[in-house]
Amino acid sequence: MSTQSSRAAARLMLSPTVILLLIWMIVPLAMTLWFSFQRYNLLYPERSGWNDFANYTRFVASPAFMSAIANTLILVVGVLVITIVLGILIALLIDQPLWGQGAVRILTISPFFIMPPVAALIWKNMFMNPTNGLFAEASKFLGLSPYDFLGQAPLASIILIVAWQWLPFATLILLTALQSLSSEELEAAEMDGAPAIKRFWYIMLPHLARSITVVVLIQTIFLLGIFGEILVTTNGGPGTASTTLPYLIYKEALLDFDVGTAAAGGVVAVVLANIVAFFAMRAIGKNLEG
Amino acid sequence: MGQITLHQVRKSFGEVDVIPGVDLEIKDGEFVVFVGPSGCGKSTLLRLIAGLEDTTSGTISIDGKDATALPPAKRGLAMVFQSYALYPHMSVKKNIGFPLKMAGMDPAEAETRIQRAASVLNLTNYLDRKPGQLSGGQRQRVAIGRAIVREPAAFLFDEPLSNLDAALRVGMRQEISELHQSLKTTMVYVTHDQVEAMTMADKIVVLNAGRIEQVGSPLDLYHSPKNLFVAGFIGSPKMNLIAGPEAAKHGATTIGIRPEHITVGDGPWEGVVGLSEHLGSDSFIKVDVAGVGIINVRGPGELGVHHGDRIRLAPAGKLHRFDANGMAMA
Amino acid sequence: MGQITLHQVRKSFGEVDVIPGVDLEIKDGEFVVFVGPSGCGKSTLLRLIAGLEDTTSGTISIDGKDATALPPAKRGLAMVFQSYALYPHMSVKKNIGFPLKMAGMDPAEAETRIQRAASVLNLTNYLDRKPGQLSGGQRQRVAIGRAIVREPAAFLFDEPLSNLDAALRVGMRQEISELHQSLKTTMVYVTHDQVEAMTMADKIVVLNAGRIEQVGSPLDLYHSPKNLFVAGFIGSPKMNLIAGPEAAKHGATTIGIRPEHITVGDGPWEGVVGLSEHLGSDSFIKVDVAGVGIINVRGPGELGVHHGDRIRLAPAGKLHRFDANGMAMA
Amino acid sequence: ETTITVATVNNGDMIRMQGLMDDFYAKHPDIKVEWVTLEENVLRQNVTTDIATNGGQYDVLTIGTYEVPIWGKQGWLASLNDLPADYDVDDLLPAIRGGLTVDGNLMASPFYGESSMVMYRTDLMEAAGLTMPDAPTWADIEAAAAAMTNKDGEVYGICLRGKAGWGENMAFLTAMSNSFGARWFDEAWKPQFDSPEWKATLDTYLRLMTEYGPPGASNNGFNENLTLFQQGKCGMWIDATVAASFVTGADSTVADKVGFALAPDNGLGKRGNWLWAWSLAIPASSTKQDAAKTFINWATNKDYLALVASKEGWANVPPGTRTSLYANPEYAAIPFAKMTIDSINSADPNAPTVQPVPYVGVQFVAIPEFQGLGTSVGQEFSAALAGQKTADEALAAAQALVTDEMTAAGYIQ
Amino acid sequence: MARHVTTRRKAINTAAAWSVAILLFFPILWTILTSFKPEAQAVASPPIFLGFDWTLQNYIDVNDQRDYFRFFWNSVIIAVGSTVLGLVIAIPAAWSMAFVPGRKTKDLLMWMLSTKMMPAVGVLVPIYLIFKTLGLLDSRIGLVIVLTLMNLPIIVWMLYTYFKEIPGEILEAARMDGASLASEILYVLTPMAIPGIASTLLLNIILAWNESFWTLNLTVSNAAPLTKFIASFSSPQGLFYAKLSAASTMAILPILVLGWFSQKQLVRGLTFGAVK
Ligand SMILES: Nc1ncnc2c1ncn2[C@@H]1O[C@H](COP(=O)(O)OP(=O)(O)OP(=O)(O)O)[C@@H](O)[C@H]1O
Ligand SMILES: Nc1ncnc2c1ncn2[C@@H]1O[C@H](COP(=O)(O)OP(=O)(O)OP(=O)(O)O)[C@@H](O)[C@H]1O
Ligand SMILES: [Mg+2]
Ligand SMILES: [Mg+2]
Repeated sequence: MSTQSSRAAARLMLSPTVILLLIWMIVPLAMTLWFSFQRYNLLYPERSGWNDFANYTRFVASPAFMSAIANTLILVVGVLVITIVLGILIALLIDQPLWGQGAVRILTISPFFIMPPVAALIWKNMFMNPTNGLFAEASKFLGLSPYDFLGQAPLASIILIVAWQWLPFATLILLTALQSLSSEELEAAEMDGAPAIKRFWYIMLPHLARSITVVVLIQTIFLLGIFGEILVTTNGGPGTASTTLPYLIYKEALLDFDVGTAAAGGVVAVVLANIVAFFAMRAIGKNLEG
Repeated sequence: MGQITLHQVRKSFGEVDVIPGVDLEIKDGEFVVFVGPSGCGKSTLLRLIAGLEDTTSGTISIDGKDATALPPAKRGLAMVFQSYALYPHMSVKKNIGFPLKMAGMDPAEAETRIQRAASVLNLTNYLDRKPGQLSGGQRQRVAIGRAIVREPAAFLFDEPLSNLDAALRVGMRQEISELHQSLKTTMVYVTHDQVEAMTMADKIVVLNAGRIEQVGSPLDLYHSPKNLFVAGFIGSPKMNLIAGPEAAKHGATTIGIRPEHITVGDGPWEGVVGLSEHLGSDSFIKVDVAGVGIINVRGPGELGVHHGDRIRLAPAGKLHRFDANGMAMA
Repeated sequence: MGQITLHQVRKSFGEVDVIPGVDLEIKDGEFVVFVGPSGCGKSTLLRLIAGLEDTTSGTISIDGKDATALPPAKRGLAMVFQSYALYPHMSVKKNIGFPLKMAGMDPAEAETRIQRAASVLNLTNYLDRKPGQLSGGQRQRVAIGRAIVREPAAFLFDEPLSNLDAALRVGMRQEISELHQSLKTTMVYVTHDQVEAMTMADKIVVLNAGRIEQVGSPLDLYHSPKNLFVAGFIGSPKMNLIAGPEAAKHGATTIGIRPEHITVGDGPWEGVVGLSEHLGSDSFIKVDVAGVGIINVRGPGELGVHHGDRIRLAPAGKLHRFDANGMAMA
Repeated sequence: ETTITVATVNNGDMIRMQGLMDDFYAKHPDIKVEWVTLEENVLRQNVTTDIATNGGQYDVLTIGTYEVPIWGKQGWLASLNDLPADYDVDDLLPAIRGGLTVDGNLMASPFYGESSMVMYRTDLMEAAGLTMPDAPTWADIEAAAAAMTNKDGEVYGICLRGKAGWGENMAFLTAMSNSFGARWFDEAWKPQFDSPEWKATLDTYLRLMTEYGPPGASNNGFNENLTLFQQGKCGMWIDATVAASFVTGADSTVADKVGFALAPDNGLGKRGNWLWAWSLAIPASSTKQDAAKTFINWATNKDYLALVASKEGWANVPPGTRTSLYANPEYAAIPFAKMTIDSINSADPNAPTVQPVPYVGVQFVAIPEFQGLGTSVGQEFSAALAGQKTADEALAAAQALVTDEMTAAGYIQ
Repeated sequence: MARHVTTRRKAINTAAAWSVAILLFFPILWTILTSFKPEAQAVASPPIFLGFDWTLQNYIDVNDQRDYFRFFWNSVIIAVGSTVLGLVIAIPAAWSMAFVPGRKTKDLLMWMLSTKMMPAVGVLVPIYLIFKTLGLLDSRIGLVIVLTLMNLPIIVWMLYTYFKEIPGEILEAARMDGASLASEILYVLTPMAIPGIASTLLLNIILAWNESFWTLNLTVSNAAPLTKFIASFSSPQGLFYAKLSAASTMAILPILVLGWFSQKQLVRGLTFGAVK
């Protein structure tokens, strides 16, 4: 397939995508980089000019910064752990013979289709609200005092909401992977004397490794940018308990309209995301080969 | 130790009777081959013995003990699957050692057993590779290795060679035969390749639509097929089966004569050569004989016969006679 | 018209020289088979002819015109792929008609051609099916049909039968031979199955590691292999190759004798039977002869010899002699 | 025909206006109005980005008292001095008008105005044997809260905003701090969170909320508290005057048991109430200023009030903008009318605090940085309410972060 | 695996799986139920599950307030438009990477994916300014462009994994049959990859439909999709649970139904080639 003409054609056909993505990446990034060294506040057109690293030092030195990084990581890792562990369990369950498998799959996949702001609104108002929410009603019914999810465990609550949205994704990928495991391999293990738990541990789990990798990769990309759910539910609080890096940038960009600092934040986020990506893709790229 | 007895074993999937009822006795140390056309129930029968399927009725006993309800792991049998079913994420060593690990065997002891199996199977140099890095024949051997280490009462093979190419198949076939000679363990082997069946088996079980057509030694089946099905199925190229007046001459509904039992030169049948293939060692020709039909003939490599030649043929070996029910006549 | 000439054709993938330099002349109407072990470059050579790969150097001319730089579509050749490469979303008719559509042929004219090809290949009843609804043999025929309609200068086949089961393979092999006899178009056919090579070819090209070892008719190669490689490769079971003092007796470094050219009974070699396989029609035995090595023997089905017997063997046919470079000696 | 794009928040009065557009089209058939209705935060983001980058996508903006002075100073808004005479600019409430005037030019026309006040349950007060004065002190409030609280019966003495945000908990707390004599900045823009006044403010707030407030208050904003109050779970609620019509409205289970009082004070001369007006303004970049002015005149004119009254009744008239409305005897009959106007009149955006300050704004500081600052400080205080920080820690953190920001922004030299 | 499963076992599985499924679906179900409640019953304590006074009033109110279909059509146009445009750009690219792979193909894919890691908030102002300059603010075209670029890496990746499963021999066969590159892609590759293209299409329609940062910030009214519709229903003056639920239901239902019907294709696509 690799004649010179086909290689030339390939380059030609690849170029629109590559060029568009390059523009999409470089132009805003370059502008962001430029802005990040400027004094630039939308609300102060008269204040402008080169600002050295002041925006960066301000952004990084802000007390919320370290906790934002920590919260971002906790959010990403938390959601990943929940979706993968529950995803595997649910996939194992759905993979069993049962009545109404199609309907079960449809119900299970549904949260994936919900707009993030709607999901956040639903959870915040109708479930987690400590006076009117269903959780509160449930605890009252059980004679417990209602738990203030968003006040007492803001990050965990957000993780719960986001995990709910992404669980179907993980479940379905893992389910498909499970179904692709050859039954002969499981039977061989059975003949070899492995009981169910060990078959899961030694045969199924390694088989799922590749799919887990994809789940981690795709989810990480989407989760690193999450802030809409935070905006709707906790506004990053109480304190900075649920402030993540994107939320911090949001605050600079759309509350302070401090474009310079927001740009600096954006650059910092890009750098951090790429560090994460570098290690993730290293590990994952290997797993995706072959 | 590895005697297996099937008594009135029946298996149906839903409505379909796949095995209508089989009685079979496999002796300790025997090499038994199940042959039959695709879909005849060979795999099903083997999986019933393995315990991977439940019998619908009937009993299976192993070494005299009823094993019908035992789970696969408890039957003391080892199985080699058609796809090998190696664990792709484990090294060869781990693959072979897996049953021992599951049995909770002491690692040092397991190690010696693995090494011994590996040296028997010429795998010592590959112990650290993953299955993906092995050739078809090597994978096959790993699968056998995984079966050997457990020192099972019997080995079950389900078309273990069908994924290999022709040359490798010959080699592996011989390796398995040699293994049987050295281990002397009972082996039950499923194939639809009759060369494999003929060369490896002590005893062949010919299956057709879930029923046993004939049980016997390879040469038994070759020389005395009990019915038309076995006659047609065993032997390559296929036996020429001739019905009509020519058969009536011999007082039968159908007569059969093997291609290698026909000589070219003189004889009662005259015909025109259709296809003629010369392999150097052998020649295969198809001759269209008026009133008899197409006759396949296998001759020596030097047979100087070509497409379009008009030649005469003579039967020069055993002639098999079958009655109207397709059963062999004395 | 379909004469293909390769002149000093070389192909390397990166650092690796897959075809170090090949000269070959394929005459119009010839049936040429490329054989050789896996990875020897058969497919690569065929794809170079087809134009699916660029040559690294050298020229390929078709019907006397330099075609080295022509794109595949312009070379007037048709190819049948190992996987058939049918278009799964098109009906049989559309599949066969696709090259005509690409050539912008008038639909009515195309229709007649499709019908003609379909009737040649017995596909008339299947024209509206999708490839997924066809058996392996039928798919094979559609692939050939797609090649035929274009009335190409030559057909290229890359192991077209290797995905079929043994019985079907024999049938399709004969169909392709018959097709060649009726169309008289040049055919270049790649296989690693030497039975196919022997039975189909006018001319066999034996390849080894990208180099041509010998070109000749099937029986030429069987009877007069030019070197050890060809001697070992052609013929099944493999020729026995014996080195050492036994060869020296005949003034050669190595001598070769085919298993079918050895008789059991009396003779100069005495040994112990290792493996013995009885197929009914033939018997294959391996005999360990002291000082000579393992000798494969093919005898008649009735050969009453078993594992462990001590027997004597005698060469009873042509003895091939090879020098220190592995070349045949006169 | 001219099409103007009008950006509004999605509160009841604005929605009602959209239902009354037939009247406008009848009078001005050559103008078509395109509505962009959004939740407050999204609206503010979109509108600010647009106006600051000169995007020119809107012709009429709904903005608050916070934006008007800032944007007016930037020259982003068109002056409304030349509205027709029937607009009657002198009829606007002075406090409101003052907040919307920059350098003598009216920059936005108030659509409705609000202050904050105490709403309380008359039945619970009665049961507790207390009466609420019309102008209570914080001590009165605390006593009443203590008396009304019955946590087992899910009745909480007081509901206040706790959700972090400059327009959420900080609106309340800044207004409250005014009555404690606290201020955001001294005249040199030095933050004052280390002052005893702020400490007293926060202590009082936290004490009220932890002892008498509902659970999970750190996420309660206007909406949450409104629902709680309507369900009868709050003894008192100090919040926007517009809430009065809701707590006495059809959705309320306690409609006939609500009393009103001025926001509390501490005897220092300032009450803890705020002042806010949602107003309509025209971006200077709009190319359809005439049509926009026609629309604004229609929407904020006295006639519009009459129109609403005729169609939906006096209770639904947008309140808090015009003196004449409160002079109208029909409107004055509404129970909360007087308390609303008194509240509005008791706030002065130009002199919001006991001590002098360099800024304008009662419950906010009209500088661009305030949205960010207010939200950050609000997060600290809401963390204190959630029990994750002590009052002192929250105040210290607030002081530090505000000092940083103000230094960076160049206010503090 | 083909062993008989007892009915009891199957019943237990069924019960467990349905419990999990209903639990996951419950928030959506509850929202839909709430949308049919009168506002007062929506916040009733204890909650009312089915025995409330069913009403369509919330839907009527919501539609009276906002012209739902305008937002709906914008959502459809933007989601479908960006996906189709993305496919048109991505199909040739995926062809190149799948059938003429180079040493850098894997890296290129990863790089494409990494362009998605840029935090949108960080580049809002630059993009906004660019859009303003180009006059793309509040235009469907503008959003189609942004969402195309946003989802392009995912589209390319998904198509790539699908194309890789198509044997190269078929394309070579087409070439031997005289097809030009364009005919090869148009007549052979694309129809063969229809299932893959369909699931790519579906997934990206869903992603585009639910995108709620750019759609909120780059539109005003002409191009405003359903995310903007929803943004106008969380009111500052009262939690209208029932109305909010009605609006939410209207915003999510089209895509939910689409998702249900195309569930099979979607699942295949979602695996990103992780499962062979
Ligand atoms: N799980 C099952 N459910 C229903 N029918 C089955 C099942 N497994 C096998 N069968 C049917 O039982 C019959 C025998 O199948 P089996 O696999 O034993 O055939 P086989 O002889 O091994 O064929 P092959 O040579 O093709 O492997 C076939 O008709 C098959 O369709
Ligand atoms: N695209 C390629 N890049 C690098 N090496 C290649 C490529 N294609 C083939 N090769 C190498 O060239 C050699 C010849 O390959 P080719 O496919 O021609 O062998 P073959 O004789 O057809 O083998 P087989 O019988 O297995 O099909 C092999 O060693 C193969 O690894
Ligand atoms: Mg089978
Ligand atoms: Mg090849």
